[in-house]
Amino acid sequence: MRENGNPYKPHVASIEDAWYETYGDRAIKTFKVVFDDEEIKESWEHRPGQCAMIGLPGVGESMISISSSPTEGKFLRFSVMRMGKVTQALHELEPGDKITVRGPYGNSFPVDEWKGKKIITIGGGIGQAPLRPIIEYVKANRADYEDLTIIYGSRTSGDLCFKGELEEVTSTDDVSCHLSIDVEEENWQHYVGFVPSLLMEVNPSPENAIAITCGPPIMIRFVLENLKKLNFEDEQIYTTLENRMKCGIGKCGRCNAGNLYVCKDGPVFNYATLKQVPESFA
Amino acid sequence: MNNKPRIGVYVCHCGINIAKTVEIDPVTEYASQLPNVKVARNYSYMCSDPGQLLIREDIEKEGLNRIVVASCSPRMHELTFRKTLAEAGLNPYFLEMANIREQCSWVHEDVEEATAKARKLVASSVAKARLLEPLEEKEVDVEPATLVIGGGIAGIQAALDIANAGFKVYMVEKTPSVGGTMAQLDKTFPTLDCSACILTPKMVDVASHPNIELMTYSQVEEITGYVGNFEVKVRKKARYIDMEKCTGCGICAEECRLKNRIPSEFDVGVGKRSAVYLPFPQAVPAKYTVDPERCLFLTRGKCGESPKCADACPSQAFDFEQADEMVEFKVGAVIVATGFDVFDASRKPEYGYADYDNVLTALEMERLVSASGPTGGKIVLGKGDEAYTPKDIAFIKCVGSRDESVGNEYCSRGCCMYTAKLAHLVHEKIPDANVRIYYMDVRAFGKGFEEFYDRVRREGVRYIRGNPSEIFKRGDKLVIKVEDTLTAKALEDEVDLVVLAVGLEPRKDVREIIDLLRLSQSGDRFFLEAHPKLAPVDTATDGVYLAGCAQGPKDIPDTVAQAKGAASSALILLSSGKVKVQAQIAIVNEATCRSCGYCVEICPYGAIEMVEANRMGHIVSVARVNEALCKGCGACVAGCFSGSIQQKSFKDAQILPQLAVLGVK
Amino acid sequence: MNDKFEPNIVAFLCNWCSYAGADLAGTSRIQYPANLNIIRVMCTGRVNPLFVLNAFQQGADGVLVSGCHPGDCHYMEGNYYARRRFTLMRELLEYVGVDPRRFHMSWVSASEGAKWKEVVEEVVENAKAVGPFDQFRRNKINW
Amino acid sequence: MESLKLSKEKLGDFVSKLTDKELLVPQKEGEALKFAPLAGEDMPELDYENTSVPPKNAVFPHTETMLQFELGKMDMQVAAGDEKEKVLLGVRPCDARAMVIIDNLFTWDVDDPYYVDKREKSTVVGLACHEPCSNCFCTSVGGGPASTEGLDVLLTDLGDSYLVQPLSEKGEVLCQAGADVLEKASDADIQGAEKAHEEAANKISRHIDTAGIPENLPSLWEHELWEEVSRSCLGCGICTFLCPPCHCFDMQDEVEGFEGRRCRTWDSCMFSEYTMHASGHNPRHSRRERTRNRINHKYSYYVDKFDVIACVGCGRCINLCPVNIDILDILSKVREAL
Amino acid sequence: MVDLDKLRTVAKETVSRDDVKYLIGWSQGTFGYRVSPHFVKTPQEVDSLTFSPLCSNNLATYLTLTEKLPVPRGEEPDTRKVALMVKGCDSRAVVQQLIEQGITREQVYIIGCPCQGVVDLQKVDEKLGEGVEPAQASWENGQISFQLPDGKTEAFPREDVLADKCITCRYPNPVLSDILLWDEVEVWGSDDYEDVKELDSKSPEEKWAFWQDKFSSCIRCYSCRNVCPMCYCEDCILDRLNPTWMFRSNNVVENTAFQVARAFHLAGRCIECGECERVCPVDIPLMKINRKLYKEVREKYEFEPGLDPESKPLQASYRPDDEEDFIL
Ligand SMILES: Cc1cc2nc3c(=O)[nH]c(=O)nc-3n(C[C@H](O)[C@H](O)[C@H](O)COP(=O)(O)OP(=O)(O)OC[C@H]3O[C@@H](n4cnc5c(N)ncnc54)[C@H](O)[C@@H]3O)c2cc1C
Ligand SMILES: Cc1cc2nc3c(=O)[nH]c(=O)nc-3n(C[C@H](O)[C@H](O)[C@H](O)COP(=O)(O)OP(=O)(O)OC[C@H]3O[C@@H](n4cnc5c(N)ncnc54)[C@H](O)[C@@H]3O)c2cc1C
Ligand code: SF4
Ligand code: SF4
Ligand code: SF4
Ligand code: SF4
Ligand code: SF4
Ligand code: SF4
Repeated sequence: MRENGNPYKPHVASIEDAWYETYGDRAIKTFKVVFDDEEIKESWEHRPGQCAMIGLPGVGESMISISSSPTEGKFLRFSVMRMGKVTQALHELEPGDKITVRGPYGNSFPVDEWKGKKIITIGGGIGQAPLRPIIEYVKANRADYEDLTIIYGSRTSGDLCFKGELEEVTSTDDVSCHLSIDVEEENWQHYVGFVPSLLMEVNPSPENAIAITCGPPIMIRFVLENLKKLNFEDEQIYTTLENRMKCGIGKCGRCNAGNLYVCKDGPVFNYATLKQVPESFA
Repeated sequence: MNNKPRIGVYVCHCGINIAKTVEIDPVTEYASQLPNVKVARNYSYMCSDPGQLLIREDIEKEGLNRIVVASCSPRMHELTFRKTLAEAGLNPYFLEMANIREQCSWVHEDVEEATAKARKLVASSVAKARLLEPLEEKEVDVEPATLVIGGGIAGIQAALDIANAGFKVYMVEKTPSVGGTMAQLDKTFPTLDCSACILTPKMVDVASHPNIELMTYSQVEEITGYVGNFEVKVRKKARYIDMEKCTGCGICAEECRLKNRIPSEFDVGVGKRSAVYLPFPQAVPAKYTVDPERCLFLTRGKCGESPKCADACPSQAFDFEQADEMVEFKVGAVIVATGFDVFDASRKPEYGYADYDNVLTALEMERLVSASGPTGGKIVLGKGDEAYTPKDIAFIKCVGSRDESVGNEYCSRGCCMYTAKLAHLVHEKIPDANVRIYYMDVRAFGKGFEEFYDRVRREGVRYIRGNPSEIFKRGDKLVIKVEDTLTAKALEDEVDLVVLAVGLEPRKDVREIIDLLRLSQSGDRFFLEAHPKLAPVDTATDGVYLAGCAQGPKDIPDTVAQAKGAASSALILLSSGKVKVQAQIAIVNEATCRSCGYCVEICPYGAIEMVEANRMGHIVSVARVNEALCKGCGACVAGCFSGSIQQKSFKDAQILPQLAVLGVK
Repeated sequence: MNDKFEPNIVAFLCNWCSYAGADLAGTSRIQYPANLNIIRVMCTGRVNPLFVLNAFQQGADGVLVSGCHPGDCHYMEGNYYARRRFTLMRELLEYVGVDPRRFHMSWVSASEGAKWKEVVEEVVENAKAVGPFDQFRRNKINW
Repeated sequence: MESLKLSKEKLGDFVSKLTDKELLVPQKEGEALKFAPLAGEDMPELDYENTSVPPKNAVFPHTETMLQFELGKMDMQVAAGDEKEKVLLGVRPCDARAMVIIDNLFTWDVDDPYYVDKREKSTVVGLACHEPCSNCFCTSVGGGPASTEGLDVLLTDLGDSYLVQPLSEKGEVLCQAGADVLEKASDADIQGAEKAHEEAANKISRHIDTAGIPENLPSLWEHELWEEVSRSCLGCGICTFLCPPCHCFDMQDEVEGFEGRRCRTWDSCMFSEYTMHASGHNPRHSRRERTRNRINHKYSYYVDKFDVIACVGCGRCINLCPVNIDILDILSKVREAL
Repeated sequence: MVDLDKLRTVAKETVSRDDVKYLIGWSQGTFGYRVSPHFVKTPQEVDSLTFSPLCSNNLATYLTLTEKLPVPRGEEPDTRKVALMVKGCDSRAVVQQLIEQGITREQVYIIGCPCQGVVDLQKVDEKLGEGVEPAQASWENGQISFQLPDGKTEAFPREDVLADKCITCRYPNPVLSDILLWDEVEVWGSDDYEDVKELDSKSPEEKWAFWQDKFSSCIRCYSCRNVCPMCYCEDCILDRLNPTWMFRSNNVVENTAFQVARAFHLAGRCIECGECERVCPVDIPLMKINRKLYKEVREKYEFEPGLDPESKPLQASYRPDDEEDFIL
């Protein structure tokens, strides 16, 4: 009973590559990992928006969004912000080191439903991590979708995650990328201000569009307000929640927002659903 | 950035010193298996140049970022290896040492046991090394000036030494003149030179030295800051006389309506003064001061038609509107030379000091025998017609010293000799006097003291061993009741004059200074030095030094010697221009601090203060460590229940893993 | 008691007196039992009494805290605080049934190499006499 | 299944038939009653009000090792389970019902192997209540003093004997093991038991009408009653740790020397760290939010997911809350507000 | 003696003051002989305030327990006073909190209720059984009388039903207050720590066995800590993860470490209000361990916490001549 398919027992994966996205107290480091076990490597499947519990024996586990799209290859990417015990220990790791991974967990973005639509991602800070797989997915299946608009901001240019990648994207024709930082900096070519105002600046049309937002709670709140001002219907808006979780499989209890278990009913939520739950933006 | 720990372990043979009892190879092998250890090597002498080179090379080649050296005591070579790390570009605090020589190979014979112990010590060091953090060795600039509090001989000497070395000195003296107790003395033991003759020139020097700013009749109100950077606030009390204009002629005092009506502090009440006064003729500065508590004009707003003094002053120096003046300045060091008070003899009522005029304290006696004293040096008692010269004179020693009943267990270190001195002077002035000294012990420990004591005895002074129990009046005479403990005979000695050799006590106002500078008191209530043997002029507060009797009773030579010590300590600080701040100091996690202030109470160095912090919009008080003051003892850390204050390099998180390893069998 | 039993003892020594005293014992080649695992701290004042609990949990059979004699503390007061704290901790441990022979405190100065040996011997003998402290050991818990 | 009878004198004999299993019975530890393994020759003592610590311990222990590993190595081994099967003797019907309620969660979507393993290996022998405690309200939340949900066997005290009703296969097996000491029950016995059950139900003095609460509770989100009822809460773990259907846990890695284990321990939604994000942001930052969540979770969210109220009316949280926070009082305030 | 009208009048005046945020007192509980802490914000709410032998709760806890909710930007935190009703023991908690600067004197308005001892509900239960109907009790000439739900009253000698801490109480009158509600009561208790001495005289093995038995039942609900007016660390090291002092695992070893550590942290601070023992759901005799340290501190250092707001905390002070007979 305990041995077979024990959902708490993680797989071992090796870090192929690791680099810092941002520096400072709350640095973000991205890891590209590959499962050690060939069988797992082959059979592993995840969809954009899902996450996984990654950890180290003796330290613990953290729920982290899978920031790579399955279309990119047989590997997983995690972008981890240094916060506490586990993430700190993860930051010490380098290529060649191993981590444990279990999952994938949670629901995913309904990328099939979205076919033929315009996709707008609105991210802030580390919140870009769960949005990256959609961007990659849409890029890989470019024909299936209309315009892709990326709106992303952080406090300073040094805090922008995936900056190189995003700046490259701008040059491709059918993807538009809008970056912002909170306060003026030298040599900054893009917008200065908060993400919700950048959204108004970009002023996307709600027609046949899907808006997906992720970031700090306060940013989400204002982005939602602004999307409504831009006449987006609730059903057109998606967001992801990141409540604290321990088990990842709906047992440990803490991640609920009202009657929703973020780990199972989420982390991706349609705003129409979320609006029913008063606790979700507390 | 938090790099993954890559530890290098270096096991030293120390020739055969370690290798004889500890099996080096297994220990090295064991170390190489420990978590995060990248390299484990051993070498015959790690501290030698090739040994250190080994470490430096590995740091470069293997990218090591923590080093564990298993060798001799860190007390021996910690600095050596820290340097090695620094030379290789690594923070010197990424070093941990395992002492497998002094505390292992040299104290155990059994190879197996010693090896097992060495393994554990290495494992424990590795466990800690994994968690070491880089530390910064900070330096702070030193303000090239010194504050000297107290203008007695101690303060004067220290001020002159520092000023002569070319640094600015601010001297703050409470009374209107510098000089302190020494100025009150007649002659000084054992050489019997005239106190005024040797002191006055120094007093004048202090006043005229270009590097010294003298503030008499002033007091320090506030000192903030820390070593090298003290901010001082001084209140210069109003003298009601313009210092610039006063020429010190003394006409005002002559005119004062209260002339000779006020007991003179300087003459300890034996003499009298006016309400406007110069404490004593040689006073420095030679400027008059109006006593605000006595002056009729100041206390009642009226002094006859108009104050006679002001009218009389030829230079129109009076200014009754004058207010206290506040001065602020910065200094790098502080010398506390506030001296002592003499024991209040009325606290021993059995000696009748408060009741009988012919019971005097030694200090009063000093004034009485002094040529500049109220009697011009004649020993006469009583007034006017009743005046007489005492013949039978007794001294009682140890009044207020070595006496538990008054709370002074210590010896005042001067009374034996000044009693001998006074006895000698009495003999000199009243050759037929019959002088006896009641004593418990005679302590003549200083240079020339024993010789002086001998001389006085040869002059005919009788030493009687006994501790008088009572003094009472019988007719004109005073009767001393005492048991001669050598002959075990009870005596009743009839005398004309009793002189009480009062001891030296801490100043009544020590608390003020303690609060100003966060100093501590020792058991005797004098200021506590940093170390009784090795740092007798330093205090727990860096940059604050003690000189003279403020630290404990002493005579003039010792006072001067200590003043010079304090001056040199201050000069070392000032001339280097910078102070290194400890690196392994305490640091507060303000987010979890619970405002209890335990650490503030505990810190022996006053290095912690409570400051306000904003916690989600609420103002809370949290502890903050002054990096320049913390010495890194860690006493605060173990006293903090919430674990909010931690000592760098000795954090709970770094020590607990050491325990985990030690338990591994 | 089992003669073979070698107790595991954790000792916290202050840098200035006891650690130096232990070093002196070394330079004087004074021999003593090898059961001690020494952790150096700058002052006994740094030793959190909860370390004692933790040491027992992690496998110590005895704990020693040693520092400068009263009045000799390098930091003036650290050992006074330590004395108060450990007086209380010791009372408490004894009260919950930890044999007092498992916890010791000593004053050993930098010149007392010989005293250090005596202290170590006494601490080790005491711990031997009470035997292994398995009841308070984490890894003995049956999960 | 046939009802049987066990004379009280023979309880000891019955127990001695079960030596291949671990027998957990209510026992006093200090003043506190809880289920604990019966030592040696001791006789089980069933004459008590309900235990202060519920028997959920047996299937969902406070601390449980999930995985084991060596420090520095990556592979983690699943910790071995209990070898012996367990028999819980003298479980009150409310506590047994609670196990059924948490079964829902622990088998939702994926099985929790540790819980399911323990649950499968335990046989629950219940004891119908005769004297409900003063704060019991099981009948208001779908249970009753003789509810059989979650029980393998139900005992009913008949004075000098127990009526023994096997209710499941496991129960049957157990009764067979004790067949020599069990007798057949008479109709009178059965009727006597039924009457006792009814009387007990009537003795329950506290009630609450839950109709409409699950559907409408979230609508009181911003109601001032939450602030009012939570002001004096201490944020301790009593009401949740001792609540039989409460099931939240925390997972921690514990390392000892070079060996480590990942274990889970009870956690409580009344603790402030429970939902604290690593960033310091806490979606339930005060006791108001936490109390609101506790009640909502039991009386609304859980109903939403599993169609059953996650409270069995045992009254423990009422009895033991140090500051008299009374779930029935809260619910009646809810009623008023609805 | 106890004058509820006075109590309510004073309460009304107090909550009407501009500089008072709210008042914390006691009110009738929801069942049996329970009492609940009662937060009064408006004069209308004072009528449910009560004071009786049932008022065990030490309300001083709420001075430090109150959660400091994030203050929205631009707003000022409410720094007005909290008015607090205190018995003798409770007042000592306030004093000790003042000593430790956990709160400042300006933050609290202390309403003193001289107290004749509160009951131990377990003792009452044994005599009367736990009822459902809310019921009351009062002091009457050295007896405590209970109003039974059926209208009858029953009285017992004080010693029979008082909490243990009250039987030995030496400070029934508030040691610090802004207003005293009625005359001070006569001190009846004295404390020779017989219970502690008795356990102390046992062998280490017996003591170990005794405590292991008790500690093994701790469920680590932290109620003892949370109710304690002296346990006000926002981030208690006993359940902090980094560094880990104690595992969260519930077993007798970790529980023992938890209990010993907590007792140590309360040495010289515990004011013997007995709340920890009262709230423990598994009835661990926590006071027995707290009282041990109280006794030692009193004997060794002539110190009692919570009496003089000017005194220095015991563990943040020392005397050069502190006892040290055990030191080698
Ligand atoms: C669905 C989801 C997706 C996420 N995706 C990402 C992502 O892509 N990238 C990313 O960087 N982050 C992501 N996160 C957040 C990430 O899970 C947390 O930042 C991470 O778990 C922090 O763990 P830690 O161990 O480093 O911090 P911890 O040390 O666990 O916690 C930090 C703070 O939390 C508190 N704390 C933690 N544990 C406890 C405890 N047991 N008891 C009391 N207090 C405790 C402490 O106060 C501590 O200071 C995601 C979270 C979720 C739920
Ligand atoms: C009766 C008697 C006879 C003695 N005879 C001899 C002798 O013959 N030979 C000998 O070697 N020694 C003798 N001594 C000892 C000698 O007097 C002292 O050693 C010496 O005076 C110490 O000098 P000091 O500067 O330390 O203190 P002090 O002379 O006391 O000077 C301290 C100065 O500091 C000032 N001060 C105090 N507090 C403050 C403050 N808060 N702010 C500013 N200023 C302050 C005081 O006003 C004073 O001017 C004798 C002592 C006594 C009592
Ligand atoms: S002892 Fe600790 S909690 Fe108390 S003030 Fe100091 S740092 Fe803060
Ligand atoms: S470590 Fe020592 S010197 Fe530094 S702040 Fe703490 S108590 Fe003071
Ligand atoms: S409601 Fe009661 S039992 Fe529950 S957390 Fe609050 S105080 Fe503790
Ligand atoms: S909520 Fe209270 S009454 Fe309901 S099951 Fe839990 S403990 Fe029992
Ligand atoms: S430890 Fe217990 S008795 Fe002591 S103050 Fe805290 S709650 Fe009161
Ligand atoms: S209240 Fe009792 S059960 Fe809860 S943690 Fe404290 S001692 Fe343990």
